[in-house]
Amino acid sequence: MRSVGTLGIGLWLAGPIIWATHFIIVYASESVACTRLDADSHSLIAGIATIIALASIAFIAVRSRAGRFRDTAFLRTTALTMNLLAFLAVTWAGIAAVLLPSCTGVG
Amino acid sequence: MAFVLLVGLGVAAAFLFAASGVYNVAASRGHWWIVDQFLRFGMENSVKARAPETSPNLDDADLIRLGAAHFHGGCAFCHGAPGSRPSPVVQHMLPSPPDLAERVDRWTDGELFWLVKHGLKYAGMPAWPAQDRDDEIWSVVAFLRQLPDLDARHYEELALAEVQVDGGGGRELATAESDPDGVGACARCHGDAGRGPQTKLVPRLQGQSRDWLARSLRDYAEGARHSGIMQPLAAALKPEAIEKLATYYAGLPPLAPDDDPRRGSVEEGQKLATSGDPGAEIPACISCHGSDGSPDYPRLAGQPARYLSAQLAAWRNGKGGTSPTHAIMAPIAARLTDQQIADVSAFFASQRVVGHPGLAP
Amino acid sequence: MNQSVLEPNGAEAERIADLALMLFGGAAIIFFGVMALAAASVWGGVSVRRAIASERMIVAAGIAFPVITLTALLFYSLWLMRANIQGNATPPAGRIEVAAEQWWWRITYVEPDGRRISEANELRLPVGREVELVLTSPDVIHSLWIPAIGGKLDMIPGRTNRMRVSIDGPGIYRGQCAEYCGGPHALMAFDVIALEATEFDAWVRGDVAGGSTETVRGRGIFEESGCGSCHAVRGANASGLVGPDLSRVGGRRTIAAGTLPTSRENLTRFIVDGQSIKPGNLMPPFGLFAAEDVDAISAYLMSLQ
Amino acid sequence: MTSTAERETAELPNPLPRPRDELRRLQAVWAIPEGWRILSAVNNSVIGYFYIGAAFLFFVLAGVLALLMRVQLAVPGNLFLDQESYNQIFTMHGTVMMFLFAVPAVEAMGVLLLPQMLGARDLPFPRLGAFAFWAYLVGGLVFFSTLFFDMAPSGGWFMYPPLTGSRFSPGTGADFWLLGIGFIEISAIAGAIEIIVGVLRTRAPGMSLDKMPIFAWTMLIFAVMIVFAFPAVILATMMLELERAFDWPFFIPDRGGDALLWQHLFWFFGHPEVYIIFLPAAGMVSMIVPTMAATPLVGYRLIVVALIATGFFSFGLWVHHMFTTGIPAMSLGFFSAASMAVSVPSGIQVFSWIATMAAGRLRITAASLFVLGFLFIFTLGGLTGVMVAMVPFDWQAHDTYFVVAHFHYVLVGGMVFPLFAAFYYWAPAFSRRALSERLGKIAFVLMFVGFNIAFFPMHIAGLIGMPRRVYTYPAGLGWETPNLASTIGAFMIAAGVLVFLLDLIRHLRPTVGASAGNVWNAGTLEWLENDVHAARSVPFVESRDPLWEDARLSADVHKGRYYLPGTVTGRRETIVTSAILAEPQYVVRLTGPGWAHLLAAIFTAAFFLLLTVKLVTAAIICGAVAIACVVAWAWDTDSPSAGDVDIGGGIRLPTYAVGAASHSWWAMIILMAVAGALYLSYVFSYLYLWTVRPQDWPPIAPLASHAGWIASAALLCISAAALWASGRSIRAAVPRLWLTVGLTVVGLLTLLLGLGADVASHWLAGLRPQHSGYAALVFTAGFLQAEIVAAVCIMGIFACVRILVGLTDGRRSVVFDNMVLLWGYGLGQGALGLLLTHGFPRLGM
Repeated sequence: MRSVGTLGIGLWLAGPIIWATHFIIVYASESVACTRLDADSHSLIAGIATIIALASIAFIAVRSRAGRFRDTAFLRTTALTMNLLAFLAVTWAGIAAVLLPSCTGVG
Repeated sequence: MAFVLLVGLGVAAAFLFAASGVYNVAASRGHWWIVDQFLRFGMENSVKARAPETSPNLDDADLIRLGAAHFHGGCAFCHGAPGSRPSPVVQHMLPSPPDLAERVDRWTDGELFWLVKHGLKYAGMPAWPAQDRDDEIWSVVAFLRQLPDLDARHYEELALAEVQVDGGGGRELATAESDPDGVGACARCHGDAGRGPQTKLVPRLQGQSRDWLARSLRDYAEGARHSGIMQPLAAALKPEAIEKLATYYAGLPPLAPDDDPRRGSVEEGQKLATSGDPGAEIPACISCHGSDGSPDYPRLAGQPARYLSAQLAAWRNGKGGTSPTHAIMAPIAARLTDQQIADVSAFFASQRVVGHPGLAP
Repeated sequence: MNQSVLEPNGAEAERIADLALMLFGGAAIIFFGVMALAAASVWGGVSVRRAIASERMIVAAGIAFPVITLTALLFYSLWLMRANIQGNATPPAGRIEVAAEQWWWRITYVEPDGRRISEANELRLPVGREVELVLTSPDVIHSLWIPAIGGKLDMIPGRTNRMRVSIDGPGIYRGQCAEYCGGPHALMAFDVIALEATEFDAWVRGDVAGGSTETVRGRGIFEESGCGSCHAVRGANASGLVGPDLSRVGGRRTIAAGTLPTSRENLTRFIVDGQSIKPGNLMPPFGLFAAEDVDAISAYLMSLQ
Repeated sequence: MTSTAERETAELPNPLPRPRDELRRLQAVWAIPEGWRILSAVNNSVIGYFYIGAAFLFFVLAGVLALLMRVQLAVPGNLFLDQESYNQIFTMHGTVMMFLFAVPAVEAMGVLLLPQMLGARDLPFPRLGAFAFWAYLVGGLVFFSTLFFDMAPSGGWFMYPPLTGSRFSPGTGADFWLLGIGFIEISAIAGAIEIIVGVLRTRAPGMSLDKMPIFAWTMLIFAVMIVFAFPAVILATMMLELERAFDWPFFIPDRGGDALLWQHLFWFFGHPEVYIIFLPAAGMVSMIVPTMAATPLVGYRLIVVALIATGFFSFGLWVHHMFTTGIPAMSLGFFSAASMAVSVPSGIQVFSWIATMAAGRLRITAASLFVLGFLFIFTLGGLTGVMVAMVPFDWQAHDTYFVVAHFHYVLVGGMVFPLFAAFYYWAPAFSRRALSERLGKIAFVLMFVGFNIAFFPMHIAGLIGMPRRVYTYPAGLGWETPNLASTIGAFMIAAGVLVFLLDLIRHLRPTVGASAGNVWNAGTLEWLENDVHAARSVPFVESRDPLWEDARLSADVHKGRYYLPGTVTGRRETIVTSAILAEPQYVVRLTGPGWAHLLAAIFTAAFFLLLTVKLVTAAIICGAVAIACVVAWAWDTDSPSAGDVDIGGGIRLPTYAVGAASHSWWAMIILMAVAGALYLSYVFSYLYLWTVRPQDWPPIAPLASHAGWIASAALLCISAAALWASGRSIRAAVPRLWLTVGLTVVGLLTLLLGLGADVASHWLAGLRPQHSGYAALVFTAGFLQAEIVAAVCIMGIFACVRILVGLTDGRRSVVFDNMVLLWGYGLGQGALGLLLTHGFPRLGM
């Protein structure tokens, strides 16, 4: 193992961090859009956010195989697995955004 | 270890002192000077430490009159009053009850309040019978503040109001058919035919239903309704006396409203009294307290606003009592805000009684 | 009468019951699978254990398998939610307002012409007609739950929630407050009576039975004692809004929100000492009255159907 | 290949024989105060023991409450408990189990185990750890005893307003909850800071992150999660208490508040809380399974990933508890998706343990049985967890006994069973005798069978309609049988706990030296021979199971052949290493026993509890005394450098560090993260109310004038300039300390005035916190800023006094640096507050 610095730790946790950011964006934007804007704008925001999030995770995952974590099996494999889990979690949230209409109660 | 030993020795010594009977407990002997000083010192500091720091406005004529009326019946026997000395019996108590006109200036309002409320251990000074009626206790304090400046005539005016205390002739005195002090006279506070109460802190009994008057007196007598003023008086009444009093006041014509409430809005009070406030779970007052309500309930029209407010506040704040009427009213009073109490009191105070047989058409 | 998720009698409850059974089946299979694997890892033969003891097994059983099943489940549950939402696209055929209060149910049937009929503590529903329940609360958070008809929905002060219900057949079900609301939360239930639509309409629009001659005295005491300042009875001098509407109280199966069966004795008990039956409820105990007076009030109330 | 003899002389850092009095001096320095003075002890082994004992006491107390509830529910219409008692009891059961047992218990295990496991002598802030413990114990006991005075809260452990507002919960019960629990949360945060710095900075040299025991990983993530989750509930309790005491209507819908705001904040803490409890327990399992199977953990890296992923995903689940509140469908979908995501990491861990058991050969000991029981129960709880994550299913199951069954399977299965496994597993390391295997197995059977009899039927009770939190239920709904079974099972669990207590009495002989030893032949460092000073010397770690890799390690460590075999400065000390690679950086001197932290804890508890019963004057006095105690305890913590010292192996380390190398700097950064999380929760609340209450937003409410924010911003700028200048002046080539002090005072005053200008501008505009939820939130910004400013001012005065008496200067500057960090944070928070309360309403949205 070797030291990777603060930025390295950030990159190592990039998957979960992107998941969290995506989660905040899609959830908050629904709250704001439904009370202050309109439902359609939210579907658009959620869709774009999901695509960007998935693309970033994939990009970072590919880069981490060759980049900063190349020398350290521990960091490399753990980063990759975290990216995989985050990718799945973002996908699931994306499925919810696609399948359900915005701003509608369920009662 | 040494500490434990010391404490043990002290306890043993105290026990031996008590067991030997050396100390004389005779009231006739008085305390040693040093003991007297020590007890006084302890008592004064105990009172100072516990007394409340704030007091209501005590220059209030209604409060003073109520306090005076109670003082006359409840306190003067031991403490004396302007124009009458305390009973020789109590003067031989140890400690003997002090002449309050001289003493009250030593205490703050809060300390007097505390003394009246809680009494004093080993001194014969009783506690207030209704510990949840601070409002009544303050009336006594208000009166005590006036006491140093009162002469006998003014005292009688305050305490006996306009009730004529005529001792009658020798026969009446000899056969105890009259009470020279008029101690128990309801009218001193509540007035009688054609004359309303002397203070706005007591209810107008004239024209209330007999059922309600009798029930209230019984509740006071049993301690089911709390009042340090009414409980001792009602407890002294025989059942026949209660019936007679209730019949007397029920037969009197109700008085016209003459109150001028300083607080509260009559209009808001009317809304609350007639429609309630369902959002706050408050029912309409007049369903029970209006002119066609059950004789089990009091009629509130024309009652002094201050009395109504004080009662509602007592119900709301105190543990109150245990009477069935209390069980009904206390939970409702608990939902009222201060403003609502003021409003609804103002409303009823402004209302004229209708539909009473004693009223002229 | 039932209060069971597993005996559904409404479209939503049936969908959820199907989902539940599927979940239970799947969970049982997975549970026994995992336990078998654990048992094999402890007591299994060498070759079995060698097969289990690898990261590949962890990835397969701990990542790949859950991802596949969970994705399928997520799709299914989202699809069910969609079904609910799409069902809401058409306007409802009826509307009933339900306000939960500590600790009873204020129920108002809103007729198509806007007429409002107040009731309490018993919800009557027409069979085969989709009804919207409008849920509110003036005090604390409650939750309306009728397991046989569908899932629960909270009743939150300051908010209005709407719930569609449609019921398959006549019957009697039990519902209960599901969100802790203080004090006697346990005693905040209600009956749901599903009636054929025509019967339902007749009941909603029906008149309140007047009291008989026997009950005139009871009515008099009821009115002069101030009962009407909290309770409403249509046609009597009683229009209070604090407590439950009593216009048809004698016709309800229970009193005090599902606490006691309706009977003259129970009404008397509740009037005299409701606080020990349902502590904390807003009704003061009327121990003031003579026994025969209370009995007369109860007789009058029983006559209101 | 080197011979043994060569290795003896050449490879290990310190040669034999050791100087004759080295060990005696080491023991003298670390000696635990004797007799009743043990209350002043700060050694992690002593405090850890106390801590676990206290947590276990609360477990038993809350368990007794559970039994009372089960007696009441054994038959329908039971009159054993009245409604109010039952409501208080279930509230206390939940509150005590979550706040006074579960979190403290795992924190206690961390305090007890971590230093030894990581090869440190003690945790980095011994007095802070002891303070956290005493505060928790005193506060917890007083809180629990409210039950005996009928003053206990009865609003449920989740305390939903409006039910817990002053209108529906008059009296002091709710205040006890809010102030008492808020205070215990602060204690948990103090412990978390200690644990994070301990795990990251005091590991044995060579123990890089990838060699760290899984338990340490879980404690690290546990503590980080506390840092981010607890502030949300602290803010919520603060707001509800402000509402109750001063009528700031945050949660009153009629006055522009919102009832659901509480639920968002509470569950933003509440759901991670479940994992905060579960992760360390899973960490214990990850330690026990490899030892009992005598093989290294399979899937170490996957478990680390699983732990980190759980730490993240668990923050995306909170609305999971609000599926029936009527929020929009798509939000439900997001939270359902996150709930699915979080179950994957748990699965990874379960299969890793199974793989590990298969890789070795599991010895069936009491500890193994509790682990197997855990696997059984937790798996079932996990599966029902997936069910309640399905939104439509949850509409039926929510708030029923199905959920009660589910979370007891997860929490008792996931935390209590591993904890008992841990008791049996680690007892030999901290007791002269191991616990009885026979009694342990009996306890296990009673608890395992009893648990399933108690809680499995609750699934059924819930499905056939039984709601939670009911003190009674009618006959005839089919609920009788499952409830009776649950009651019988509950008493079986109690019997199991009693057997365990019996075992403790018969066999537990607490010790810090001369323990029963490595009876399980485990591979991690806590099994080294320990004494008051932990291990004799600090080993160099080259693998995850060092005792297995190097059979001689234990003996060599004990002979003092590794690093720091004695005391080099004559004080308590431990090696501070780098966060990732654990390279030795400096030797930190640790504080020893004292009374100030104990008094601080007692008076802090007194402050909060007196506030509850509205004895404000007494409370303020206690608060002032508490602050004085903290200052007294902090006074001698910043020792001057003792020059470089030799720890062996030719390594010379400094004894003082500033900046990012200082462990104290790390603690300050974490504290700022806590404050930041608290403020972000506030920002969330503000924006949340903006989305749900558009009708109450300005321009309806009075808006402060431009002059206000401009003045405030200008003052903050001056403060920032003073901050910069004072930092420069203290490190100048020719330091002028009077200038530093002057600049600091000016800076602090302007910080204070900046806050004053902000609050005054709102006040002068006619806004009052009682007006509306919006107004209350505007003033909350000032309230939160005031807390930071007060802390900065106290630290600033402290630093200035130390500068003036010559204890702090440009080189010995930790006290000053920490003040500067928080000051900087305060400036940032103040600026954000201005943007939010003055800028945002002007956006016209």
